[in-house]
Parts: sequence; C-alpha cells; structure tokens
Amino acid sequence: MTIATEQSKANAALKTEQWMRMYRRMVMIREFEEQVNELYTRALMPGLAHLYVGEEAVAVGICEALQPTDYITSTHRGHGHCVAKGASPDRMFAELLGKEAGYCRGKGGSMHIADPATGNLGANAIVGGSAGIATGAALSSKRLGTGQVAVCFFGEGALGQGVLYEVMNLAALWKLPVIYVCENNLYTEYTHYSETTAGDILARGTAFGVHAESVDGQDVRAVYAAAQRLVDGARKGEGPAFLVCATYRYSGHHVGDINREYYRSKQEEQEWKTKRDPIKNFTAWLIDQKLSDASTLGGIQSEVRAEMKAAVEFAITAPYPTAEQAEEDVYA
Amino acid sequence: MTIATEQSKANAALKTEQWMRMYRRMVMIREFEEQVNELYTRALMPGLAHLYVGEEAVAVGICEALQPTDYITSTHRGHGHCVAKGASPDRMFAELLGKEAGYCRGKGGSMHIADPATGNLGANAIVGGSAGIATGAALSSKRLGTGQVAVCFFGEGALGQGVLYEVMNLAALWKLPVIYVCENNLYTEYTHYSETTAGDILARGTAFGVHAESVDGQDVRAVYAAAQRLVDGARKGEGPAFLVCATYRYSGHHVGDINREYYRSKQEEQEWKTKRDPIKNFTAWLIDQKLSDASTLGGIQSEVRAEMKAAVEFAITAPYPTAEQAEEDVYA
Amino acid sequence: MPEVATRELTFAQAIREALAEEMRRDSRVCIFGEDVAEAGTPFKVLSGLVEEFGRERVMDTPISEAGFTGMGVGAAMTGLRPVVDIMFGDFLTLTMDQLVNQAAKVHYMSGGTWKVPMVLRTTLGATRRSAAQHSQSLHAWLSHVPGLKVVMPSTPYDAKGLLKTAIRDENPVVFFEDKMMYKQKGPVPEEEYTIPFGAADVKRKGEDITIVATSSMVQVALGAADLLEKIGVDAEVIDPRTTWPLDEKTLIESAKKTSRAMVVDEGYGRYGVTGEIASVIAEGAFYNLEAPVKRMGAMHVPIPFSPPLEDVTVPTEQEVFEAARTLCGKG
Amino acid sequence: MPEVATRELTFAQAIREALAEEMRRDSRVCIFGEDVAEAGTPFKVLSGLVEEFGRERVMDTPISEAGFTGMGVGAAMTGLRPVVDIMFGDFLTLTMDQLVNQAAKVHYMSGGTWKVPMVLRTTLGATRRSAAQHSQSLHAWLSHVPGLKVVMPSTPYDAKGLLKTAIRDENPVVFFEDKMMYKQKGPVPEEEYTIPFGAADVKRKGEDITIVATSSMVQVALGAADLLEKIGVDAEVIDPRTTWPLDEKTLIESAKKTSRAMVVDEGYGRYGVTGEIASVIAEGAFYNLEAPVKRMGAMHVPIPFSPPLEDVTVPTEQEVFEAARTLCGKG
Ligand SMILES: Cc1ncc(C[n+]2csc(CCOP(=O)(O)OP(=O)(O)O)c2C)c(N)n1
Ligand SMILES: Cc1ncc(C[n+]2csc(CCOP(=O)(O)OP(=O)(O)O)c2C)c(N)n1
Ligand SMILES: [Mg+2]
Ligand SMILES: [Mg+2]
Repeated sequence: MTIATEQSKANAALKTEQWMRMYRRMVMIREFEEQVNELYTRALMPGLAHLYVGEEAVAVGICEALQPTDYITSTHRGHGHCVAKGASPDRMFAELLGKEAGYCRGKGGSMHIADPATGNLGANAIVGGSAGIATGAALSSKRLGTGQVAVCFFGEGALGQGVLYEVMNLAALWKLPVIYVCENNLYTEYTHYSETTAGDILARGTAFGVHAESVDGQDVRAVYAAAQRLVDGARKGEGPAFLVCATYRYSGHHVGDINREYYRSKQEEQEWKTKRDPIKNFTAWLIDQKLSDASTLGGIQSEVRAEMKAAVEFAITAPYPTAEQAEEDVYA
Repeated sequence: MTIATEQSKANAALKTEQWMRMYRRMVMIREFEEQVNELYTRALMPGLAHLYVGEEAVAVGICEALQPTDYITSTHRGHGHCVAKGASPDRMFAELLGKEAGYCRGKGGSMHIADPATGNLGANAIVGGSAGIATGAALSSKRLGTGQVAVCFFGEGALGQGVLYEVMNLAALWKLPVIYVCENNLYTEYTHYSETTAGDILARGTAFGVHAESVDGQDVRAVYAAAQRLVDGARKGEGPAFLVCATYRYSGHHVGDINREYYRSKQEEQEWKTKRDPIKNFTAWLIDQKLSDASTLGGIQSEVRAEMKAAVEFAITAPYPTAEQAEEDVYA
Repeated sequence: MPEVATRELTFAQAIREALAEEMRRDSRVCIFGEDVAEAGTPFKVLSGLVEEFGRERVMDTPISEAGFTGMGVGAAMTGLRPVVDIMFGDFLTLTMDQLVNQAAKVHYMSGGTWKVPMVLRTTLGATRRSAAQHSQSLHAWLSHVPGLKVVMPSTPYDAKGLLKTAIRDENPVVFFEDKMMYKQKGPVPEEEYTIPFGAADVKRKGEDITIVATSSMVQVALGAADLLEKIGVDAEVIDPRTTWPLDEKTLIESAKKTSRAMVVDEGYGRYGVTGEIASVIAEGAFYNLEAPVKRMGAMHVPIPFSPPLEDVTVPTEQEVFEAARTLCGKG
Repeated sequence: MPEVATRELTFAQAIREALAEEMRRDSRVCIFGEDVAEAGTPFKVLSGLVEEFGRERVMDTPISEAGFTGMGVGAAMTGLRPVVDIMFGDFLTLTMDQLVNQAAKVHYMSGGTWKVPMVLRTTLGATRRSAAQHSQSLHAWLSHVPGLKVVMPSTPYDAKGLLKTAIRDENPVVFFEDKMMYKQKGPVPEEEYTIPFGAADVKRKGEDITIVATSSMVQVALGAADLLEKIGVDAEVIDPRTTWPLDEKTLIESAKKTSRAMVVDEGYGRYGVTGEIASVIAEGAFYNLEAPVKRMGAMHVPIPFSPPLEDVTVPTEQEVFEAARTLCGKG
C-alpha cells in the first residue's frame, strides 16, 4: 500500500466521521423539536415555539463548515442553529422552560438562546434583527485579524426588511467575512413568499455587491459544499456571500399553528415530507454509499432520542430563577 | 397644404413651446439658486440651503412629463423640484426666509416646501424619508382610480437607506404608479458615492422587481424622453420604475460648504460646468435646431432674473408670522 | 355608558366591528400589515374582514414595518384612510422615523396644508411569555411626540368607540391594544357610537384615593379597588383613555377630591407615562394632596421570559392594593 | 472641578480630545458614521482623527443609520469598542430597533453572557434654523429604556470626562451633544480624568430654589440664576449629567433644602424628562416643598423653521427667570 492510498483512506475515514456527525446533528434537531412539541402539548412550556423540523440540513450543512470560534446569529426559529453550532440540549430545554440552568438563566426563552462558548451571538425575535449584529461581528473579526467568519441565518421573510440591504452594502464595501444564509421555507407566518417578494432573490445580494448563490436546502451535502466554499472565501478575505437555501418547515409557523389549510395544502406538506426529507434522503445516501447501515443509523436515532428525553427531564426538574434575578443582568 | 402637414406643423409649434417652457424653467431654477446664495452671503437667510445648480435638467425633464395633479416628493435639495412642478418663486423665497407668506407659513423653510396645488407632497430633510410617502400616494392613485403618478426624487445617498428597498418591493408587488428618480450627483455630503455604494445601482431596482434604467441627467431632452415613457407606463398600470440620472451639483453640499478640495477637485467641477452644463448645452441645441436664437434666450434669462429679484424683494419685505402661530397647525 | 341595547363582545370583536363599520361607511378606509388578510393577524383580530372587503382593502404586506408605515403616511395624505397594522408594539422601533419624522410633522411642516388621517394599530403588554422583544409597552414614546394622538382603550366598549373616532380623525393616531385583553368580554351597544378623545372615564367612583390607570392596568386597578373596599378604602379609578390629548382636568379634580393619588401604567416606570401624569396631578392638586403621588409601572428591566421573573415586572392587583393601602395610611 | 492645570477648550475640542485619548489608550476603540473621516462630520467635531488613526479606525459609512448602528452592536459584542456617530439626534428614529431591541437587551436576554460596550454619539437642540427634522431633543425616549445609559454633558469639562467614561463602560451608552454648544469654551484639565455616571453636578450653589437643568439648558439656567440674584433669589443649579443612571439623591436633597424646584430640559415638556425628574423630586421632597415643582421643556409642537417661531419653542433665560421668580413668590 502506497503512502498516498493510506492518506486517502485516512481522509475517507475522516470524511465518514464527518458525515456521521452531520447525520447525528440532524437527528438531534429533529428529536429536539419533537420534544418541544410534546412539551407544548403537555402544557409544560411557557409561551410558544417555532419548530425547525424539515430544515435540519441547512443548519447542519452550514455549521459543519464553521469553526467553533466562528459566529452565528439566529432567528425566532433558532433551535436548529443552536444545536448545529454545538449547544447542549439540556441547557436549551432548560431555557425553553424558563429555568435558571438555561443558556440565558431563563431570561431569553426559545427565541433568544445565546452562547458565547459556541460563538452563538443569539437568536433574535425581530425578523431581520440580527443582520447588523452578524455584520458587526465580521467587522470585529477583520479589524482584530482573528480570521473568524460570521453567519447570519434568516428566513426569507427578512428579505422584506431594509436593514438587511444596508448591511449587505456595508459588508461588500468593507469586504467583511460574513455569510448571509437565507432559509427560504416558502412562508412568512401565514403568507406565501411570492406574495411578499418581488423581483429576484439572488439579485438582492448581487445588487449590493454580495456574491450570491442558491442551493437545495434539503440536501445536507450540497449545503455543506456550498458553505465550505463560501466560508473559505470569506476567511481568505474575499468578502461576504449570500446563500439562499430552498427548504420547508413541516410544522406550523409555531407550535400552536395547527390548521394550515387556508395558506398551504396538506398535499404540499406531504410532498416535501416524503420526497425531500433531508434526513431520509441523507440516510439513503449513507446506506447506498456503504458509509453506514440501517441498524447503525437506527441506533443513533435511539441514542439521540434517549439523550433528548434525559435532557427534557433535566429541564423539567431544574429550578426556576428566583424573583430577585429579574433585576440582575440589566447592566454589565 | 394637407391636413397631415398642418397637424405636424401644429405639433411642432406645440413642441417648440414645450422646449421653451423647459428652457425657462431651467433658467428659473438657476436664477432662483443664485438669489438663494446671495441671501445667504448677505446673511439674510436663516440657516442653510442646498443648491440645485447643475442639476436643473433632471427636475425639469421629469416634471415636464407630469400633469399638475401628479405627485412629487422632494429632498433637502428641493428648490429645483418645486420650481419645476410649478411653485411660485415669491412664496418659495418667503418660505426660505421664514415669512408667513411662504408655502408653509414659515414653518418649513428650505427643506420642507410643500404645495398641494402643484401636487408637491413636500420636501424631506430625512435622506430617503419620502420614499414611503411617494409610494403611498401611488397606492391612493391606484385604489381611487385617479390615474395620478407619483415621482419620488432622491439623491444617490438615499440608496443607503433600507426603507427605499422596502417600498420598491411593495410598489412592484402591487404594481403602483410610482417613479423613483435617483439623482446621482456623485456625492453624499462630503463623500464620493463609490465609497458608500457597492454593487450595481440599476440592479437595486430590478432586484426588487422594479424596471430600471439610467439617463444622462444633464440632457434635458433625454431625461424628458425617458420620463415620458416611464410615466406613461406607470399611468397605464405597468407598475413602478427606477430612473437613475447622472448629474452633478456645482456648489457645495450646502451654501456654507466652500472649501471642497478635500473631497473633490476644482478641475472636476470645472469640467462638468464647461462640458456638461444642462442649460448651456440645451441653449446650443435650441439655436442649432433654429427653435430659438441667442437674443430670445438671453431675453428670457433677463426676464427670469428680474422676476427672481422681485420675488426676493417680496419675500424680504413680507412679514414674519406672529409668535402665537408656533402653536397652530400641530393638529388638523 | 349610555342606556341602550347591548351585547357582550370580546375586545377583539369590538375592534373588528369598529373596523367593519367604518369600512362600510367610508370606502377610503383600508387596512394593511403583515398577515392581516386571510390569517386575520396572529391574534385573529381581523378575521373575516378580507372576506367582506376583499384584498383591495385588506392587504397583506411583506415584513417591512418602516416601508408600509411610510406608505400609510403617503396614502393618508392623498385620499385614503389607512389603518396600518403593526403586529407587536415592540416593532414600533422600526417605524419611528415614519411615525415621528413624517406622519407627526407633515401637517405642521407644510403650514397646515397637508393632513395625515392615518391610524396605526398596535399592541402592548407583557405576561404572555414572549420575552423582551415581544412584550414592551412603548406608548410613552409616542405620547411624547407632538402631532400624534395616542389611544389606549381598556374595555371592549372603549375600544370600539375610540377606534371609530380614531379612523375619523384627521391626524395620525396611534392605537394601542393590550394583547392579553383580546378575549376579555364586555358590553357593547348595538347602536353606533363614538367616544371623543381627551375625555377620561371614571371607571369606578370613590372618595378616598384616586387611581389613574391605563389600558391593561385598568382591570388591575379595579381589582385592587375591590380589595381596598374590603378594608374600608373607597378608591376612584380613572382611565384617561387617551394619553394625548390628556384630560388633565378630570384627573386633577379627582385628586383634589380624594387628596391621594396613584398612577399605574404598564410602560416602564422611568421617563414614561407615570411621570407625566403624576406631575400633572402633583402640580394641579398640590395644595390638596396628603401624600406624594405614587407611581407604578413596569420594572426597569427588559421583560424576561421565565414566568416567575416576568410576573414580578408588571404591577399586579395585590401590589396596587398594597401601595394604595400604604398611601392611605392603612398599611 | 479638581484644582489642576487647565486650558480653555471648546466643547467640540473636548469631545475630540476624549476620543483621541481613548483611541490611543485602547486600539479596539473605533469610530464609524457618515462623513466622520476626512470631513470630520459636518460639525467638524472629529477633524484630525482620521489623520492620526487612519481609515481603519475612523470609517465613513453610507447613509444607513440602522445598518451601521446594528453593526456597532455586533462589533461591540465581539471585541471592538465602537463609537457610532449619528449626525442629528432626529435620525435616532432610524436606529431605535438596533438600540432598543438589540443593544439594550442583548446582555439581559443572554442572561448576562454577552456585553455591548458601544457608545452612540448624537446631537440634540433647536434654534439652529434647521426645522422640524433636524432640531429634536429625543433623549427622553432612550432614558425610558432599561439597558441603556444616557449622558448629557453641558460643559467641555463634563463632555470630555463623561465621554471617556462612556467609552470604558461595558454597556451601550447614548451620548447627547448640544449642537449649539460645540463652540462654547470652558476649562479642561491637562491631566487625564473621567467623570462617573450617576453623579449630578451642582453648577451653582444656592439656598432659595433648586433649578435642575440638563445639557443645553444648564447655561440657560445659570443665566437665569444671575438674573434671580439681582432680585435677591439665590438659585441652586443642578445638572444631573446622566439621565440614566439618575442621581436622585442630590436632586432631592437640594429640593429639601430650598423647598422649591424647577426642571428645565430641551426635550418636549410632555411625557419626557421633566415629568420624571419632577416626579422624583415631588415624591422625595414632598413634605418640604412650598410649591409644586415647575416644569419647562420644549413647546409641544414640531420645531418650526421661522426664527420668531422657533425662538418661542425653547425655554429661555428670561422665561426661566420669570418662572422661578413666580415660584418664589416674588413675581
Ligand atoms: C420585525 C418583525 N416583524 C414581524 C414579526 C412577526 N413575525 C415573527 S416570525 C414572522 C415570519 C418570519 O418569516 P421568515 O423570515 O420567512 O421565517 P420563518 O418563520 O419562515 O422561518 C413574522 C412576521 C417579527 N418577529 N419581527
Ligand atoms: C437619515 C439622514 N441621514 C443623514 C442626513 C444628513 N444628510 C443630509 S444631506 C446628506 C447627503 C445626501 O446625499 P444625496 O442623497 O446624494 O443627496 P445630495 O445632497 O447629493 O443631493 C446627508 C448625509 C439626513 N438628512 N438624513
Ligand atoms: Mg419563511
Ligand atoms: Mg448625492
């Protein structure tokens, strides 16, 4: 065996490890959201939550291309981004239940999970609200020469917000290492995006000097490949990029959005779920490529489910913050 | 003589009349601004003013394509738009001096002249601040079926403001009769637009579904031709348009901006003034085409100058509002 | 309330009825905002309107709060009577330029020639477990701005009558609805009526202490008044209904009569509505007051998500009761 | 003021010196905004900084107030210490979402894990003949928002010391400069110093009446105090310097001592700073006050352009003098 073959074998092993990590992460997100929905139906969760089910390949494909020190900003539909960037489910669930052990000591809840340890600058409940923050983080990276890249996740609804274009323009002018990742899941709450989005989505990047491309957001390998390329470019100083991911949310806008027929058909939902499920299709590919097999993958699924149940248990039994804590953390 | 020739002769006469009106309007704007500058140097004017000298062809070419009932919104550099839409200089000067006879009873000043009689929805001192207003006026026109068109004038500096893209998107979605006229005079205050504007300006319209084109803003005939086409289209229900006019302001950002060498060269200024002066070039064309002659045009100039002097005199001697008027007009 | 035939309507139904009546009366009235048409907003306040009035008059917008608020200004200037829907009051942050530099100033800057008959409906209020960006009560900002009128209904009856007045007003009006109140029921007359701006409503007559309360805090104050009654304190509860114009006279006269006053408002306690109203009373009733005017507002913190934290940030019945008792020297 | 070697600097020079010193001290401090580099802003406050620190640290932006303020938040969270320049306070309307929903809440919402050490410098003040969209004093809005600190210097000395403190603070700070004051001169020590937030400064000691004045109104109040002295009224003039944190104690103690108080602020009189401060005093010094606390702010109108109109919208020396005289029963 030549050294080259050995090398390529090692590479292949590494690559397989990576695919398996991506698989696990996608399953984690799905199982996490399953639990969230259950917490909601069991009336154990305060308020509402926006599930990421169906969109797992976007967060996982992107974050796989990032270093732990790279930054992300997230949205109201943010659990997937947090998990993909490496957050631990127990502290996430604790946050969703408003417990002190949560990432934000219970102050943020589902829509505001933030975590310096994984470069997570925070989810944002203002649509488009984190575009400035992500771009500013990229400015820091450039000025301080740290080589970090910032990824700004947002739904296609944020294309309605002018601030997005303001910061894209700035990012292009200053060649900042920021990737704007648009998760086009076709709907903004209860309205199809074609009713709220004129013109051409990709052109909304290029018009402001930002390199733009689109990708099948249900294909984790495609997302990862695009992300790797764009993140590398950004890190090398080539400036910002805009990546539009075609995806779909399986559930309602939030856990309480049950009757959806007035804005989208069951058939449409069914088609995405059966034909374009990111986990199902990735599973098939892994087996087809002989990188794994059904039982291994099934095992991971069971493992993850147990992990999520334990995390939920942890959160349920964790104590609430005390009332006095309401006045803490207003000022640093 | 056939009827057709008669008709075309009448058309030609009408056309000539129109050219002469456009000429007069351009001269009016220039002479108006001349007087403003003098009021400033004589310390007769409260505050500052932003002169439109050099950009006359834009306002005149556009407004010539509009009906009196059509709407415009204007900017901090708005005198030209007001004159072109038909405002009377005496009430404009009165406004600039804060007199009660002014268009806004002295409450608005240079940056807020408004006039329902000529469809002028008002100048706006917030860069990009009138984009929503103009688009809303187009919405009224469409819903009420009045056939009015709205023109939103703005400097290329307003391309930095996100709200512009928000309303362009809406105008495209709702097919509203609004024309966004970008006066690209190369500078935003003291900074060249290339330092603040990434990507492609025209694409900033098309990306949002708005038809976009550019025109030589120093050529009043070209501006008029483009405006006519776009205004006609908008009136017929073809939706919004974005017209970028290449132009130049001869003076400083405002009357007090005298030393400009740190942001642009005297040579550059000189070149625009000598080679691309909209009045000079239009004069040459009128004479060349035998539509007029030097003495007629000179006569108009003298007439207009006298008119402006009289208007200034009127404004200087007009009374101020009384202090009690400060509390009037807050609520309708 | 006038003595006429009434029905029980929810707060949301009262709002919807006001809109429907005004839209029938005046074809220039139209609505736009996010998910206002078939969805009828996330709070379902507008359900049914698009079916009656069509998509020409009930228009879904992109998520562009600044843009479509600005369009509301322009539309109002030129013949429509738009009702702009801003889903959460927290998003007013995005509309401030359009509301404050444009809508509020157009009439004045134009020397009285242009008018902006626009209504901006939005929400306020916490305790919905929605965290810091979906729980604010930012009405103080708008009350601070000359050129705007600010309305804060506290009952279905007031909501309907005030909204109809708002739509007919020739000025920009910001209309705040407490989102926790949408399902609250109350009597609403069958017959048409409107309620003038600048007329405070005495929600409960009393002799011992004046409690001025706005919007979401009116029910809290009335609850506290019941508790106070049990300890022999007869509280007068006054709802200004509009923070601008403000009915200073009614507030001052009440405080003169009772000699003690409190102001309860769900906005932040600092630099907000309570400061203004307390000052008006402290100045107007100075020589009659037995004690300083007591102010209660939201705790000076971003609204936290966690229920036990969120619950302590907003004045409660019990807290109002206790503060009133102390103020009356019965504590 | 400490007894050290001083020079006379203008307000603008003091600001510039504070920035330059902090930029030398800490390479993370950077400035961005419109026309801040070679132009040094339209007010020329920043002239010379780009020459010393380069375009990497003094950055011209497009006209995108919301965008670059948002970038300030993100940059501050990740290691820079940005000083964001908003040319006119009126343009704060465009930044409210970034300031209020983002900057002010990041620390709290993240349970104390992220910080936003950002300074936003902007202006306030009328009488510059700039009309309604370039003359507002909107500091009350920001003072209403937990998570922000709000600074309002009234002298070159205070401007420099407070700005240095602002830059070193770990929180978002909004710093208001009166644009009419940029050329005003005053003594500034040669040596480095900072001024803590939340410490009011007694600009003039007095026994008969407390005049609390902010920013542009401090000189007006001092002028009025001179006039009052001539009729035998000894006024104490207090400048809170920061509206948040607010040094309530100093204000209340002074009012207790003098038994009469006025609050003068250039923001709108309604639902603004005067309401808060008057309420704090009316509550804290209730049993010592001989008369209601008098409030003076800008007239409740958009600021008009015409000089004779504009001049009556803002409190003047003469008006403050007369109000104080009346309050002291000498009118
Ligand atoms: C500024 C702002 N406007 C409105 C909302 C209410 N809202 C929350 S989510 C949402 C739809 C967002 O759609 P999109 O960006 O496509 O994200 P998705 O929910 O599809 O993931 C809206 C309108 C908000 N949170 N912020
Ligand atoms: C929102 C806002 N930001 C900043 C300013 C200050 N300002 C006034 S004019 C101007 C430059 C505008 O440039 P441009 O739009 O190109 O118009 P021009 O002056 O060249 O005609 C600026 C920055 C303003 N008036 N409004
Ligand atoms: Mg979506
Ligand atoms: Mg320009």
